[in-house]
Amino acid sequence: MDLGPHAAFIWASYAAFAAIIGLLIGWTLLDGWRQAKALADADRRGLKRRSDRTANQGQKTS
Amino acid sequence: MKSMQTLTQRLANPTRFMELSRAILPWIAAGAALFIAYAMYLVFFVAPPDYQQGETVKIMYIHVPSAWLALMGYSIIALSSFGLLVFRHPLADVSAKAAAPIGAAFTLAALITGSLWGKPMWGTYWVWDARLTSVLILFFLYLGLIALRSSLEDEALAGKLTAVLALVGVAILPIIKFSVDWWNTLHQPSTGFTSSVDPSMRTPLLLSAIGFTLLFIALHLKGMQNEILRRRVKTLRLAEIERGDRAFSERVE
Amino acid sequence: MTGFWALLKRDLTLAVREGSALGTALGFYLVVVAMLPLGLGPDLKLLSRIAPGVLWIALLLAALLSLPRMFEADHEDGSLEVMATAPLPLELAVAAKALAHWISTGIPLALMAPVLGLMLNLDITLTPALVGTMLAGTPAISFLGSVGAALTLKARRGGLLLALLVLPLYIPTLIFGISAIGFASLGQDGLSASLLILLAISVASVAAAPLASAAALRLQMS
Amino acid sequence: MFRADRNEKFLAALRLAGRAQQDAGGPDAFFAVAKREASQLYRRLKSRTSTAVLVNFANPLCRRPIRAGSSWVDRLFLHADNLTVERGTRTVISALSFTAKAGEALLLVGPNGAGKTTLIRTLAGFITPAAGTISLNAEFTDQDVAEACHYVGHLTGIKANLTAEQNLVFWAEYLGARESTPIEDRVHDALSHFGLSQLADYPAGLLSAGQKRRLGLARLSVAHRPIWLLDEPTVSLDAASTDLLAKLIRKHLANNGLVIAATHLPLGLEDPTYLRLGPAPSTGAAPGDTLSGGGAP
Repeated sequence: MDLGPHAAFIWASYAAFAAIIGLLIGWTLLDGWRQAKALADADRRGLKRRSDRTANQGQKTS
Repeated sequence: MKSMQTLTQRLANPTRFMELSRAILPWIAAGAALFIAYAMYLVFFVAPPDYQQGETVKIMYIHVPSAWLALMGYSIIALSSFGLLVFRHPLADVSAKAAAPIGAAFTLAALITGSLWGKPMWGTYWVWDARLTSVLILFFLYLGLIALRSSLEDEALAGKLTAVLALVGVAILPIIKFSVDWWNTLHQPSTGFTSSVDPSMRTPLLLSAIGFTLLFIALHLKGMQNEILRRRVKTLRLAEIERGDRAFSERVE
Repeated sequence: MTGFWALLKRDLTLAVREGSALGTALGFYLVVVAMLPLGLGPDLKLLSRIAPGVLWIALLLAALLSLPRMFEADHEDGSLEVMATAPLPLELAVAAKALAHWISTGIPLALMAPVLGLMLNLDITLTPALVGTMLAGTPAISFLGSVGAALTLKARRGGLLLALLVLPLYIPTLIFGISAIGFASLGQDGLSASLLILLAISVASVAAAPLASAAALRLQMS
Repeated sequence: MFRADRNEKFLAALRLAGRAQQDAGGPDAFFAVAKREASQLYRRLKSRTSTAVLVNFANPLCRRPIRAGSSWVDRLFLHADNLTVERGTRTVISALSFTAKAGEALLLVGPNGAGKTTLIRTLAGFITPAAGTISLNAEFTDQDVAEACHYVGHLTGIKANLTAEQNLVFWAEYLGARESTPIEDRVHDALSHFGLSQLADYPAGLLSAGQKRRLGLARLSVAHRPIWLLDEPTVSLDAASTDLLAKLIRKHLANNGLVIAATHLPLGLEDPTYLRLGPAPSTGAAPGDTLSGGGAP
């Protein structure tokens, strides 16, 4: 797999490409995890969304 | 237009969209990985060197898809902005907001790979030729969208204003393209899929393009999911704040 | 003095949380540098000759963008007045804010200059001189800019007025920055002379500007 | 500027402080003595040189932070001596003299534009009076009055992008001197007192107007300052929050604090003294009525 005289540029461009797209994928996954955790934390603190609250309004006696 | 209407309407409800996207996201991601891996294998082990450039043509296999995805990203944003302003589609703003950073990233990748490709071919890292300059201006439009959206507190207003900017951008883009082309046509004619690229190079290019497009769609869906979750968390917090406020003021009477 | 570090830490966290201030400055810097070849034509030799001057002037303009917000944000929500009653005198508070502006805007702009240098076909060997002079010169931009920001706090079109007031103050920094790069391109050791003067200007403005800004803020508050 | 003899005296003071440090033990005593010497030097400098700006710059080195928590001297008082303040061409306050003693609430009453806000801003050091002086009692003479005061204006002083807790931690660090109770406890007590502990880690920008107002008032209890200058604190506050504020003020007064407030609502205080400003209402009470007047607003 000899990449000829300009091999450095080929590797540089693939490395830069991989870095940018890798960062993008990493950031998206991290953001997704953070939002899920914030949502779980909000649920744990007993916050019900309006639609959930009206949904289970019937069952709860209080 | 009729079927597209019902499809987007069915997707209108965020929870419906979450279920659907959670179902298809893994498949798209797997498809993307498969295509990219196979394309990279072809590029590095099978594809012949170009008769002029030699091996540096390998950069084309990521430069061209990036440039193509930069344009596709902007058209997705323009489509979503149109959907938001005209049809007031609830998810349009989410789609536009999620697509902007992904499009900007691919534009940046196209610029960097283009300039690294330019060094061996034309001797300098940056050459003010028509195509690279148009991609650079597209990058400015992306920066403008992201900056405008992040500098306004009220999210709903920010979404609509950014949509207007996106539509203005999409209207002006062809004019920019034409003027930059007229300004300087140093660059070789754009390598269309069917044109001078000989068949053995065309398949890896096509596979890599499909692979990265799938990757773009996967990232876009995941970005939209994150945005929906973020908005849900915000409404929950605001609800708690409002309830806390009411409970606080009732506590004394 | 703990107040100084607390204020600096707070301002840097705010700068990170409100990324748009830095983003706009970097974006503006990129657009101004990119527009120039479109105006002057793609002649690489011409571009590489004027590259240092263009990069410096664009840096000055880009730094100006985020200056009005230095005191405006605190003025709007009332923190500025409460800060005036703190044990830390207003002069040191202003110094902390200008330092935060330098760290959050000056340094990123200076570090981005070489990337834009590529666009202007700047000769690579000049990059260290370019970044060096910019890092030495930007403190003067932030601290002298803080004087302008304090003076135009309640002016209506504060941003424009600020540019008019502060750009003349930047002329020495610009001249010695460019001359330092010029010497570097000739390879003489003259670089150290201009660079030292540039540093002297920055250190002088770090020491003197907060006095003027604090005096101006006290007048604004009375 | 430092003549030889003054230098000598300063060094002697440091040596004295050094010895004092051994028997008193701990660097604090040493710093205290060194600072007292420097502040006397600073006061002589301040009276002689007119460049207040330059001298102000040396301020932080010679000020003595108000020792928090220590039992304040119950004879703390704030004395204004024929104060005259001009706003543009109009003389808003003319020849006003009053003394407010520790443990007392002084409520400024009078029509709008009578100078209530101007007086509070003058006490807070924002406006320099045209004539007359404002001074604290002997114990804190080397203190700038403003530094002993909490100033609460119409704005909340809250940063939208910081969480509620971070806002208060910043103010505690920035305004407070070295205090006995650690910052976290003070912040948590302040948050719980104003019913905000549930929202401690939410960005302050999300809070409602009332909650932001309460977060602004919580600043009063995270940093320890004897004098509270409140400029219409009850504006945009609901009944519950006003009650909490009144409770906080009563606790502050009981702790020998001093509150000067411009307000229309009585803050539920037992026997506040009133200071009427501006043209006398039809009841004929003279402007600048001395404290004993105590006429109801």
